[in-house]
Amino acid sequence: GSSGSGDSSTDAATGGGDSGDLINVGFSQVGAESGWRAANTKSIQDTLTKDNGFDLKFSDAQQKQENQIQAIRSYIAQGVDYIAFSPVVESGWDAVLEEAKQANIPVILTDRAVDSEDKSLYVTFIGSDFVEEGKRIGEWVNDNVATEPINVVELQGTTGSAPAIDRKQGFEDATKGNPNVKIIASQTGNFTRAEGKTVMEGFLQANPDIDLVYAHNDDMALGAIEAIEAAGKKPGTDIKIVSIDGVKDGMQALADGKINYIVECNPLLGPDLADIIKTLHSGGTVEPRIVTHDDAFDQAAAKEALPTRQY
Amino acid sequence: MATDQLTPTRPAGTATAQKTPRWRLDARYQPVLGTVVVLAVMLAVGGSRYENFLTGRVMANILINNSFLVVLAVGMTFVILTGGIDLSVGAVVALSGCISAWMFTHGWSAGITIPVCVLVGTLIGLIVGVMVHVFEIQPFIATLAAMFLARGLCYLVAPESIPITDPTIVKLSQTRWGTDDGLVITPSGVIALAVVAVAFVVLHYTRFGRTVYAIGGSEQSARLMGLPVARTKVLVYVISGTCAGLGGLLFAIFSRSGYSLTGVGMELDAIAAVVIGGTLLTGGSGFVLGSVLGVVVLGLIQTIITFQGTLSSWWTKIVIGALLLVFVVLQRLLVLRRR
Amino acid sequence: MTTSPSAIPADQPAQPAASDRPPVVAMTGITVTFPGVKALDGVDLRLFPGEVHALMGENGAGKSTLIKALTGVYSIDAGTIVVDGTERTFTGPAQAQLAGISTVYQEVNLCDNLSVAENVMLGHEVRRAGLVDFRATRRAAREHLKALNLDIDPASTLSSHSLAVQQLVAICRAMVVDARVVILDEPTSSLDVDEVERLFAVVRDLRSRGVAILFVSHFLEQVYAISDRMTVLRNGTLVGEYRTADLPRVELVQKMIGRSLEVLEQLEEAPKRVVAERGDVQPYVQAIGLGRKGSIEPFDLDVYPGEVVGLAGLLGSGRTELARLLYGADRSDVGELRVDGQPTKLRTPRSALARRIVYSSESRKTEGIIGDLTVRENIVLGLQAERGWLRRIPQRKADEVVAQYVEQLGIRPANPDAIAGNLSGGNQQKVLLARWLATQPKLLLLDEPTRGIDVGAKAEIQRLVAELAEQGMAVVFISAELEEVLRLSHRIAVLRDRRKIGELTNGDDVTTDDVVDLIASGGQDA
Amino acid sequence: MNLGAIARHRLFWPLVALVVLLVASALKSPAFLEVTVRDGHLFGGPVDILRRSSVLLLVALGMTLVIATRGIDLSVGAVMAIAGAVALSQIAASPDPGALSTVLLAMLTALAVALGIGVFNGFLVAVVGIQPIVATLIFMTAGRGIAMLITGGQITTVTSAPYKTIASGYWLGLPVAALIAALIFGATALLTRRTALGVLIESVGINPSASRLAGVRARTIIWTVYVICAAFACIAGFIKSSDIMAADSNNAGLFIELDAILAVVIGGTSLAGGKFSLTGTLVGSLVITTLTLSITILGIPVNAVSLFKALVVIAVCLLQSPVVQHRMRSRRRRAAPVPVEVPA
Ligand SMILES: Nc1ncnc2c1ncn2[C@@H]1O[C@H](COP(=O)(O)OP(=O)(O)OP(=O)(O)O)[C@@H](O)[C@H]1O
Ligand SMILES: Nc1ncnc2c1ncn2[C@@H]1O[C@H](COP(=O)(O)OP(=O)(O)OP(=O)(O)O)[C@@H](O)[C@H]1O
Ligand SMILES: [Mg+2]
Ligand SMILES: [Mg+2]
Repeated sequence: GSSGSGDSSTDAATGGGDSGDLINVGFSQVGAESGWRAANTKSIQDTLTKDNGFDLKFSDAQQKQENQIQAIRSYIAQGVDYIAFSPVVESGWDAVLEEAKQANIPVILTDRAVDSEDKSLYVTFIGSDFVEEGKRIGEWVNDNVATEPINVVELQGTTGSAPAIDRKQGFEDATKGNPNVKIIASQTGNFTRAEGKTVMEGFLQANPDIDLVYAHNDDMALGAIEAIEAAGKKPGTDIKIVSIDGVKDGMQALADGKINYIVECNPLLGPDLADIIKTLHSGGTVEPRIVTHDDAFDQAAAKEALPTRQY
Repeated sequence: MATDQLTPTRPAGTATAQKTPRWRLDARYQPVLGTVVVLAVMLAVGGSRYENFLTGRVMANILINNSFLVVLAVGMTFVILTGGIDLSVGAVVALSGCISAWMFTHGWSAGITIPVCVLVGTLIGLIVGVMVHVFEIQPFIATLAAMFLARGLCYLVAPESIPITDPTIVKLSQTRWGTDDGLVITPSGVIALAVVAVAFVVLHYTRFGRTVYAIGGSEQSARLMGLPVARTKVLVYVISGTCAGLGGLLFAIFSRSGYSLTGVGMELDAIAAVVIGGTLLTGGSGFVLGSVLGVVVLGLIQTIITFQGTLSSWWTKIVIGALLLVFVVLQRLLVLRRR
Repeated sequence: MTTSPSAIPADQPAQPAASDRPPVVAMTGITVTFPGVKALDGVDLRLFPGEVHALMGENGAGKSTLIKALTGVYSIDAGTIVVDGTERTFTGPAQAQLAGISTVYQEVNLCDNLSVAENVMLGHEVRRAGLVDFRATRRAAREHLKALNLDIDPASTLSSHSLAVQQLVAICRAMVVDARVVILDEPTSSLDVDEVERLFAVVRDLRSRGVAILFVSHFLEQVYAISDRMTVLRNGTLVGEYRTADLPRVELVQKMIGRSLEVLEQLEEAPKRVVAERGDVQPYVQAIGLGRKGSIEPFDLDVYPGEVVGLAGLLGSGRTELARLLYGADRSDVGELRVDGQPTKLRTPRSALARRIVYSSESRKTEGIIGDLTVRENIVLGLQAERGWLRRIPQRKADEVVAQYVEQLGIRPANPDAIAGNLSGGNQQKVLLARWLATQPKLLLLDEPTRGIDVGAKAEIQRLVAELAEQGMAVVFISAELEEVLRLSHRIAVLRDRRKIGELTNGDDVTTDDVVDLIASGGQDA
Repeated sequence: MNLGAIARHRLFWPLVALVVLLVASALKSPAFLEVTVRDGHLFGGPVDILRRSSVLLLVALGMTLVIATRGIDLSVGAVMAIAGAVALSQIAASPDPGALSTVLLAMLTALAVALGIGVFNGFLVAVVGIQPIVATLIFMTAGRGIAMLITGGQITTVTSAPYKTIASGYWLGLPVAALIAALIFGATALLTRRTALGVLIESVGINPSASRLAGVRARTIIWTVYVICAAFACIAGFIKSSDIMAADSNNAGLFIELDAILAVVIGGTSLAGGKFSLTGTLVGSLVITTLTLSITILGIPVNAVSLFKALVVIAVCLLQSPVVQHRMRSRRRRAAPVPVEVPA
């Protein structure tokens, strides 16, 4: 792991106030629950370096909102210049964000949104649009697969999480008007490979004629591939697979023809975040919502893109 | 023999036990003392390593950020003192939060919502108590089932996170009393401290409290001694459930939202706090104030990690584990040495 | 047979016959069954105000079960319980207590994590404004303890006291409530003469105040000294109800055991042991200045093969501690121990076991019986521990060993698959004894092996110890009954205040008084 | 044996739950209970259950022994993650991931690491005297961090035919994973019941101080069970990672300790220590695995999954409870009086 603590020579004792002309940034990450998240963390840690003029304080909330709130409070107490974080949940940030506002520390949201009414609590939100991702998948399915009636099974993300809700929503919005698309089963695979496989095995036992799998992320799609192969069918051919994320293993499977279509959800937010902070620091303004550029790949595009992918 | 003068002389035929010298600390307080000592060491180390560490604001934040955990740990102390365990508290926190958020969005007033979400915890505690006492299901399993149950109800009530905009809750979450340099206390903190105070009195100065300890010492003896074992056993789960309901309310105030996935693993934090505070999981020995210290220790570990600020996700986990290890081993060694 | 008759003067019955008043408790046709055992079958019991009633029977006869059926610990399958003229079924001890029935159960049932004061007063604490007033509670506890002449710090933790003290505390607890019925299930099993005397003073006082007392003991001496009437049980059935004065001992024993036995004579007329010519045999175990800080001061002790060494002393004099050092259950911090001439460090019971030293603990509930295992598993446990886990004792060998000791010690029920924790107290003791005898030890440390054992079995165990010594085993024998120690031992080591103060060589001219004198003088002039 | 005695058996209700779940699944999806031969091996719902329960069974077996000594091991999930992480990163780094020797070496390394963790846990519990929940909580937290450290926070994916065999292979038409679990189940049963280990574990669990005085090496035994538990969790970790051919340090074995404890208790082993039943644990594992599988087959709505699980668990526990058992027995007795047996 190159993104460990070892290579960052930050002297913790100089945490407060101004240390030279470095910009103090406190970043609170959700956790490290997936490969996507690891890439996201790495991108941020690799960009906000001393060489680039940042002094990054990073903390991992272990998927707990209370830890994140605590970390943000601690950043306020330490007096950082900027706070950035990927909220675990959408709701419940008003109180701590108000504190940050009172302390005059600008807050930047990455990857996930908050649902505060008061938009002045944060400067900007940079990240993908989950509903849009689901929609793009749905549209591709409409155009490429659902030209005849198909049975779709859905592998949902963690119950109640924003990406799971939005990606389901987007897909349903896009395929609502298409009578050929029939979602015959939908279960949570918790965004993990193992559960993706388990649930897919169950689907295969219960339904003999599945045509398409819609997985909310690549990991569950990869798990589903294992299950389909174990049942003696060919993923990508007998049963088509579409998913979201575009992590390396997913792209590889796409290139190998086991997945049919992937909408990317770009984890490399580091450079964008650095740009925003630099802009703000020099007195500029930024848009309140910055949607990252997400590609979409079919099998041919994946073969082309694979050699140059960073993650 | 030279030792003669040291041996107390007593008339033959009197059964005496050796009296412990006054200056010796009662053995029961030793684990708590261990916690205090190691806590002081951690503060000293943290203060020397990090700037702004030993400030009022940071210390106040520990209570502000953990007021719900204090309440959970207090409830858990009751259960653990009887030799039981309550795994459902994390899920009950989520359920209570979800229900309060749901009620607020459906136009209920705070005057009704707040009691309801505390009572939800009471009700779950009562169900657990009945399962444990009447049906003799082991606490671990009864509370595990209650945990699934509460979590399942969460998904039904609030499949996605719901913000709370009720003015009372907003007010509660924004109020700060204290000095300008950050040494402040929130209403939640006051509630948590009040719960601690009440629990302290109940455990140490009421018959119910003493029965809790007696059951932890030996349930069979307590029953043969004619103590109200049944009532007490059900009550401790009701108390723990109520504390969890209240904890859920405090968490709702803390985060101003209800979300079905909050509090995953929070029961382990509560248990860890209680045990670090010197309470034996076998029951019968421990103090509610120790549990509060346990929460402070966990909060301090988190604080140290954020102050370090350079730990990657995995080093965070490893460091938490290592600090926990250092803590329990040191505490244990202190206790052993004093014996 | 235990204490000299002069120690406890026989009473005049307080009331001529109690039957002119209605019984405060009348149990009729009580039947209690456990899976596989009919513990009680149609038993009657009547308790009158102002009488001491003895409940008699062998180990496992059903005495404790009858008591627990009365106080609602066990539910009864048939029969009626009438208290004060109304039929009652208690659902638990709490209810029985409310109805004025105060009970000391057989095994000490207290909470050893709490203080002495709390154990005495739990549920009856002195309260002010609804809150417990600890100072007043401790004061009240001290008063109650004083009634039994127990001068211990009420604030001390119960577990820091020896079993005997705990037993007294349990009795104290029963005296706290204003009870009309007091039940004492073997309260004297670990008490010495003085404690028993004090207890009896309290019992007599209660009787004079019209309280009915149910008393269980295997010491016939005590039973005859204190009781007015008695009910005898055998194998869960009622033998009869008698006036104590009408029933001579021999007849009582016969009624309990069901056949006439010479046990009494055997117990009373056993010849004194004398030290045989040792020749140049070396002691099997030799302690030289062995001691442990805070537990027992350095002592010297030799135990020769074929010899029984008795340990005499009052409660808490350190006999148990001494034995534990010899077994390695506690580690010594000074002195030397030689086993068979070899200097040895005993770090764990296992290392003692490897040198064929075994120790049967005085508290069988916490340190002896493995409650949920069967009788068979309990008996072979010692053997198995010695062989290690890998080489399991073959089923057939285990069965043989178990059958032999079940027969020899008269363990009842004679079912190797019975759960040991369900056995009656006395039978559990026999199982423990069997465990140690099965390992064929060279040194047997017996701490109160006859506690709670009925007359027949006690005679049997004493005979066994004597026989084992004759066959060359070294035995250290601890008992609260001086008579018993005197009868069995070749030599007697006397302890006081956790210090060995002297040693007596047994002989025809040695009496219990000599030992008592030695203890009283503190060894100064011995 | 008569019907009443069967109904009174402590595994009766768990078995009923198992059958009910299977029948419900079969009603919903009639093909579920069909076992067919496909590609030369058995295929179908029951085979799937066997294969899938292997992971839980292995973890629960170790947990049974730990629980029998009055302990508990929360670190099993983390050990699974570490096992997968060590084995797969070693295989991934080797020049020849497909070679049997590479795979074996990688597995041995992982096993050694797992044993180390077991020794550590056992040391904390048996020697230092820390309460098991807290002692193992340390590795529950730190272990996952270590696993992520090994994989650099990524999910390590490999292609290695021998390794894939562990979870997906078949031997004699049966899933290899199930065979491994069966083998270890048998070995554990032999180890505990043919030697005296089982009885000694029980005696330590029932009364530690009495056991010590009886000469039993209580400390060594407690230490040993934690090592065994870690070793079994490690093998479970192999199966889990082989199942997806990836080491997912974050999610491998997440919350499996709770399922394992549940399986042990449903199987009739008390958390208070003492008597344990390996067969019970087997049944418990099957019930829980079937429960998870049937959720998908029955098409339980996503939001109700937790509730469904809770209701099944509560139902089984209530039916198993002594009170309900007693009630039912006396009801039955009253309904049909049993004739008094006359000794011949
Ligand atoms: N909980 C139980 N389960 C099964 N059998 C039991 C139980 N309690 C007692 N027994 C059995 O009931 C019988 C009577 O036991 P009890 O304890 O009443 O004897 P006791 O007369 O008090 O003997 P002792 O003098 O040894 O104390 C014994 O055979 C015992 O094994
Ligand atoms: N765990 C302990 N902690 C502190 N003191 C103890 C402990 N166990 C025993 N004692 C004390 O040590 C002294 C010696 O007790 P011990 O049990 O050896 O006496 P004993 O001669 O065997 O008497 P008994 O007839 O009561 O068995 C007693 O005063 C007792 O209160
Ligand atoms: Mg008895
Ligand atoms: Mg003693």
